[in-house]
Amino acid sequence: MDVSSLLIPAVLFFALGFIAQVIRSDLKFPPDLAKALSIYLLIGIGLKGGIELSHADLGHALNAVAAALVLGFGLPIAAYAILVAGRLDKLNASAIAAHYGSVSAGTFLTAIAYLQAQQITFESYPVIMLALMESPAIIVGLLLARFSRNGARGEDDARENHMGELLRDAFTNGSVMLLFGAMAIGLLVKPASLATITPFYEVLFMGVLSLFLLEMGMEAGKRIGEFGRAGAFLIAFGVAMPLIGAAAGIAIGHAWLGFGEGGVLLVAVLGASASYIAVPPAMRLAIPEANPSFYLTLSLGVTFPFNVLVGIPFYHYVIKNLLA
Amino acid sequence: MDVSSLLIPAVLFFALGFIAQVIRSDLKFPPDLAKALSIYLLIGIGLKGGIELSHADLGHALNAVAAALVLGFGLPIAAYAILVAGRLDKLNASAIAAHYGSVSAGTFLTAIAYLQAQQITFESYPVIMLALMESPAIIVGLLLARFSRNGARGEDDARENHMGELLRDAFTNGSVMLLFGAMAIGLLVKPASLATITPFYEVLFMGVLSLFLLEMGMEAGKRIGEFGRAGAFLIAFGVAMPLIGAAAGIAIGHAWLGFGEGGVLLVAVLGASASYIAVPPAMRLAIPEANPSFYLTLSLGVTFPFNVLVGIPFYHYVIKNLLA
Amino acid sequence: MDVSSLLIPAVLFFALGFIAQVIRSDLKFPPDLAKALSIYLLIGIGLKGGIELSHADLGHALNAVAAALVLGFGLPIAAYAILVAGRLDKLNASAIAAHYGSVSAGTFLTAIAYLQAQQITFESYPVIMLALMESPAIIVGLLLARFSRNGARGEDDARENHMGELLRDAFTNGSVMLLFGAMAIGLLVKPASLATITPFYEVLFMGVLSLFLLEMGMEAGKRIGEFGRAGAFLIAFGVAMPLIGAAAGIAIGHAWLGFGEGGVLLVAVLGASASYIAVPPAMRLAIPEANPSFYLTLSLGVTFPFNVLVGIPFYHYVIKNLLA
Amino acid sequence: MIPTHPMKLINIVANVALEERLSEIAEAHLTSGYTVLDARGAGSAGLQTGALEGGSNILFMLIVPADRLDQVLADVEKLMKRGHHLAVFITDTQVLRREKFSA
Amino acid sequence: MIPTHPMKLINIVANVALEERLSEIAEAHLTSGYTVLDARGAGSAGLQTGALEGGSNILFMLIVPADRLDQVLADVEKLMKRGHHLAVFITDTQVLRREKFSA
Amino acid sequence: MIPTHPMKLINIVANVALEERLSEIAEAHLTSGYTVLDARGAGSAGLQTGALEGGSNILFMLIVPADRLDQVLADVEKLMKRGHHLAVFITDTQVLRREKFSA
Ligand SMILES: Nc1ncnc2c1ncn2[C@@H]1O[C@H](COP(=O)(O)O)[C@@H](O)[C@H]1O
Ligand SMILES: Nc1ncnc2c1ncn2[C@@H]1O[C@H](COP(=O)(O)O)[C@@H](O)[C@H]1O
Ligand SMILES: Nc1ncnc2c1ncn2[C@@H]1O[C@H](COP(=O)(O)O)[C@@H](O)[C@H]1O
Ligand code: NA
Ligand code: NA
Ligand code: NA
Repeated sequence: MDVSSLLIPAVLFFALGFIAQVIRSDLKFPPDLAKALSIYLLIGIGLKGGIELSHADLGHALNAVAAALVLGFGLPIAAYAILVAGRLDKLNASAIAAHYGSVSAGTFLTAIAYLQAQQITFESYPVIMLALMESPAIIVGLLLARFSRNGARGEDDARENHMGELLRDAFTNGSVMLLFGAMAIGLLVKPASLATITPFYEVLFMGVLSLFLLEMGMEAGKRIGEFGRAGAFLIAFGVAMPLIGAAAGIAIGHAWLGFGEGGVLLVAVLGASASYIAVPPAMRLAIPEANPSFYLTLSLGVTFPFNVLVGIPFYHYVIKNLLA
Repeated sequence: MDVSSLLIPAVLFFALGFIAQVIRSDLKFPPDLAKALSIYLLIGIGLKGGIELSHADLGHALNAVAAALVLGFGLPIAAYAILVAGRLDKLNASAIAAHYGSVSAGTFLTAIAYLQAQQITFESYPVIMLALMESPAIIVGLLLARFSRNGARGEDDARENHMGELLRDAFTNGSVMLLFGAMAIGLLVKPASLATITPFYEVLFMGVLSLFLLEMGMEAGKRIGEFGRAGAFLIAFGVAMPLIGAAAGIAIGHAWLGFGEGGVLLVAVLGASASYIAVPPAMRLAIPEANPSFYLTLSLGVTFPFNVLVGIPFYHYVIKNLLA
Repeated sequence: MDVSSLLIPAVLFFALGFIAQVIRSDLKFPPDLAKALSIYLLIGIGLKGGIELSHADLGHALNAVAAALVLGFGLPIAAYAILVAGRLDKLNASAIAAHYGSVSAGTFLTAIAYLQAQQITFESYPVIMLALMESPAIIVGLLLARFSRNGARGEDDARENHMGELLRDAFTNGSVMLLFGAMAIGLLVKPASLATITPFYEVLFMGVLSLFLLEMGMEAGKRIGEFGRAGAFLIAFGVAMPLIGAAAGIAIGHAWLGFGEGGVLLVAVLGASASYIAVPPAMRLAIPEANPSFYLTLSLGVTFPFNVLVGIPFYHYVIKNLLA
Repeated sequence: MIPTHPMKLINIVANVALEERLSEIAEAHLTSGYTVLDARGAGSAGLQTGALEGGSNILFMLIVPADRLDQVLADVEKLMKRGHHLAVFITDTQVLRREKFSA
Repeated sequence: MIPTHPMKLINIVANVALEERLSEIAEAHLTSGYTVLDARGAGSAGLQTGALEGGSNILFMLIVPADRLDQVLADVEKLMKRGHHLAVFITDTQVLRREKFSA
Repeated sequence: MIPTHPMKLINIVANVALEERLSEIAEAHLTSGYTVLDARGAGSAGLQTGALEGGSNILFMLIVPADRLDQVLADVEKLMKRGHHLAVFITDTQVLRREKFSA
């Protein structure tokens, strides 16, 4: 594990934001800036995915889709089982589980920057997998919660009780719309026409990411104050679960999808990371009984910094040894 | 009419935003992002206009200016006549009319993207015309309203009653300032110096436009809920008026200005589109008695999607047949 | 003094914003846009400084650092002496003094754009000096205020009374974090890796600056209404102090640092300009007794427009004669 | 003297994801309108910095005639019973132009 | 006990284009200041999403001593009479430091 | 009828640099939370346009049981005594779910 591999803008800007928060700097970001940057990044990822898909091999692509669904449905169930075994109430367990089935775009893109800095090539399918993994995670969360509530709630008029409504929410989630919409546009538009918007969405991409990570570093740092509320078990889960997810990702990326070093790392990160953009608002509506403080503290305050600062180089180290 | 010509980023991002709203996705944009993007786009158009003007032929330019004034003063009067004939009260008619004399920069830029995707060249004068068409429309709106009020209001102390004050407002309107200010800068600054800001205002332009149109698609979609309030006559007007404006634009662009296929389409769009950035705030102050729900629903919720999704290819089809 | 040298985008966009305000245009900027742009600019300057530092000559760099500290500690003391001599109360004098020891990034970058437009080369050390000059100015302000209060305040529990806490604030100031953090990143990251974010932070830089200056022009214009409150002595100080600062900067840049025409102008601007981003929030906390209206009116409403519109070409004229 | 009329101002601090649900309540009760402000804060649901949608609050304001207060609050209560984290506080207020708010 | 003093808080929800007009009213009545917040909402003037200036609200807040309330409201009424879409509501409030607001 | 309970709503308009100090006061008094809104305005400290941090306001809102009002205000007073420019106004309010705010 070569620490110098972390000296890339993405990681360092994240660290800068995190440190600024920890030393209680008065550095402030306009709240809407983070939202604007994340909209930009999701569209950029979607376009990239669409372009990749347009010249992808169909068999490989379907394989990747299947793998994404296995991860997206499987990981939240594993997370739920662990959390309930640790005596967390079922509704909080359901909501947290959904976050771990989904992906952190910020972590994923950091992994891409990490690979690029070391000039390691990678397969493009993981970008497509990322877009696919939001909805299953949300659906599993909903099903687990519904199962947990177990008819306890009598008011049938509540939207939250209509399964159709909830599934609709999983597919019309704002982030899902941006990812799939942009993917469709990347797929449909002719390259020459797409080239008019390329300078905006591709050339600036890593720079915008650095600014986004600076802000997310601050957000992560702010959550440290909430560790006490979450408790030792949950904090431990926030470190253990990415390891489990990464292991699943490595297994699938290597044994099933047959990717190289770079591609396997990206699948590992799909497994290891937890959503903090798409899934929290979905859980706010679908599982209002769960405490947002728990799932935001875990995904943003524990798992995100762990993956960016420790996880990525560690998973890479494991993968290199595995492939050697 | 070739539908595939609509498969360009500008149109598809608009459609994505519109669809997201129609299927009630929870996709959200920070409200200030739209404002920031529109400031950027207005400056970008202004700079472009100034650069074009700096190597424009004086005779042609004056001709274009005259044509812009004819459209800018003529169309609102036509719109007013139709609206009043349809029994709309005169103050609402005045306010709506002003919107149709002005131009939607989003629609105009979509038309440019549409032409570029088909590699159709176009004259640069319409960009200059666009900047000129804001003020006349606002002035006509004010005059019509003053005429409608007909001394009904006694309080002479009200700013709204001082014609000088109102004319000042028409020329110091924020969007007018940005367009003209940037145009002057594009005209005054030497090319080498201008080149320092070119990457920001030109290279990113179409990408920023795509993001802006995504958001405007959502805004348009949100207005559908207000169709009932506006009523069938006004909605019909929102589709009919762009056809009249386009016809006027085609006539002027072809017969008077002698433009080619691309230039005529752009003049058609100048005529067909209705402002939703510059004119609404001006009408808020100048004709407070008019209902903003009417003019925003029409310009943003009816005419804008109509032009982007149907109007542009349709006007193009007509122009091609005309020139053939 | 050649007026045509002012026909550059930076100056003209500033003037446009200023004029829009003076003629009471309703042009509005989303408040958070200015904050976002200033974050971007501070990071961009920091990165540039770090890159320059990475291939700087150590001796020269240390010299520049020493010069920055002399300016940063010396100018606020001079400003304080003048203000107190003019009968301003000591706490307001301390707060204003801190602003003049620090630098206006907007003015500094305008000077760079001014030099580039005339193809005048300049040394890169002033960029490093800029980052260094925030903290000393804040510290001097704190010390002067502490000295002025002279134990008058009895509540020892107040944070504002703990010197350690206040020094910490001077170094964890948000702008200082961004400048130094980005500088460290520019220094640490390998060029190839840095190149992934270069299009965002360098190619767009001057364009973003133009937008920022447009907004700052508006902000400056809005402060004219507060001139009366500040009074004639302070307004005069706002014009005189930059002349003193520029003289100090010219002396240091020329006689001590031995820079050429361009470098001396930049050091002059370091001396002449007053902070309106980093220092005001610091003074809000550290010297709450001072009136923010005074220091914002002076730094933003008087000294900033003076430097951008008159000072830069004037200092340049003086320097050219001096070097001739 | 300018006449003013007593009404109730309902304030609700909630996550931004609930904005649509709250405006639907306003519409269901035919209020004359509603007002929404972006907010941040902290509470039992943790820190709401406003940077991410999952951690962003709104302040939803609704003016209603006193006799309709209870019906509106009943719907707000339903949201709270389902587990949503809301801070709800009601203030007496006086409006200009009664007809505007009691249509 | 910290002393507090009764005052009136005037709240006005209006389109952002009216911000200057409202702050001029505050200045004309020599109030100690005013506070403005960006808002969105819906009302008789339709949906105000906040994305475009023509569809953006502000919440304008003005604290005045009770004896000056009527004069200020008279000016606000003038705006309404001219047709502007405003929602105006006044709340009793208690301020710290009376002199700050009644200068 | 939905039961509501009387509480005090403390509103503080201050420069954004004071946000941390104010939230520390809320935490020190173990309030159930606090709400912050970005604001602009004008007052004795001059024009606060919101564009620069040094000229940006917040509206800090804090709901407390009446019997804790004075202790909280005492801490706010301390800030004012040190010279900070604050506009503080307190309003009577009625909350849903008393236990939420008096924990
Ligand atoms: N005592 C309080 N004063 C003001 N706002 C509060 C208070 N308690 C909670 N809030 C707000 O209500 C939101 C939801 O509260 P909670 O349900 O406790 O998480 C918080 O994020 C705060 O913005
Ligand atoms: N009942 C209400 N409660 C809260 N805000 C309202 C209410 N009615 C109107 N408003 C606000 O006042 C603005 C102007 O109202 P209107 O003049 O009815 O369009 C609306 O956009 C809303 O933000
Ligand atoms: N009479 C008032 N009504 C509403 N807000 C006020 C009033 N006076 C002051 N403020 C607000 O409080 C902030 C601080 O006030 P000041 O300490 O006077 O500068 C100002 O920037 C305003 O936003
Ligand atoms: Na995952
Ligand atoms: Na038109
Ligand atoms: Na200086």
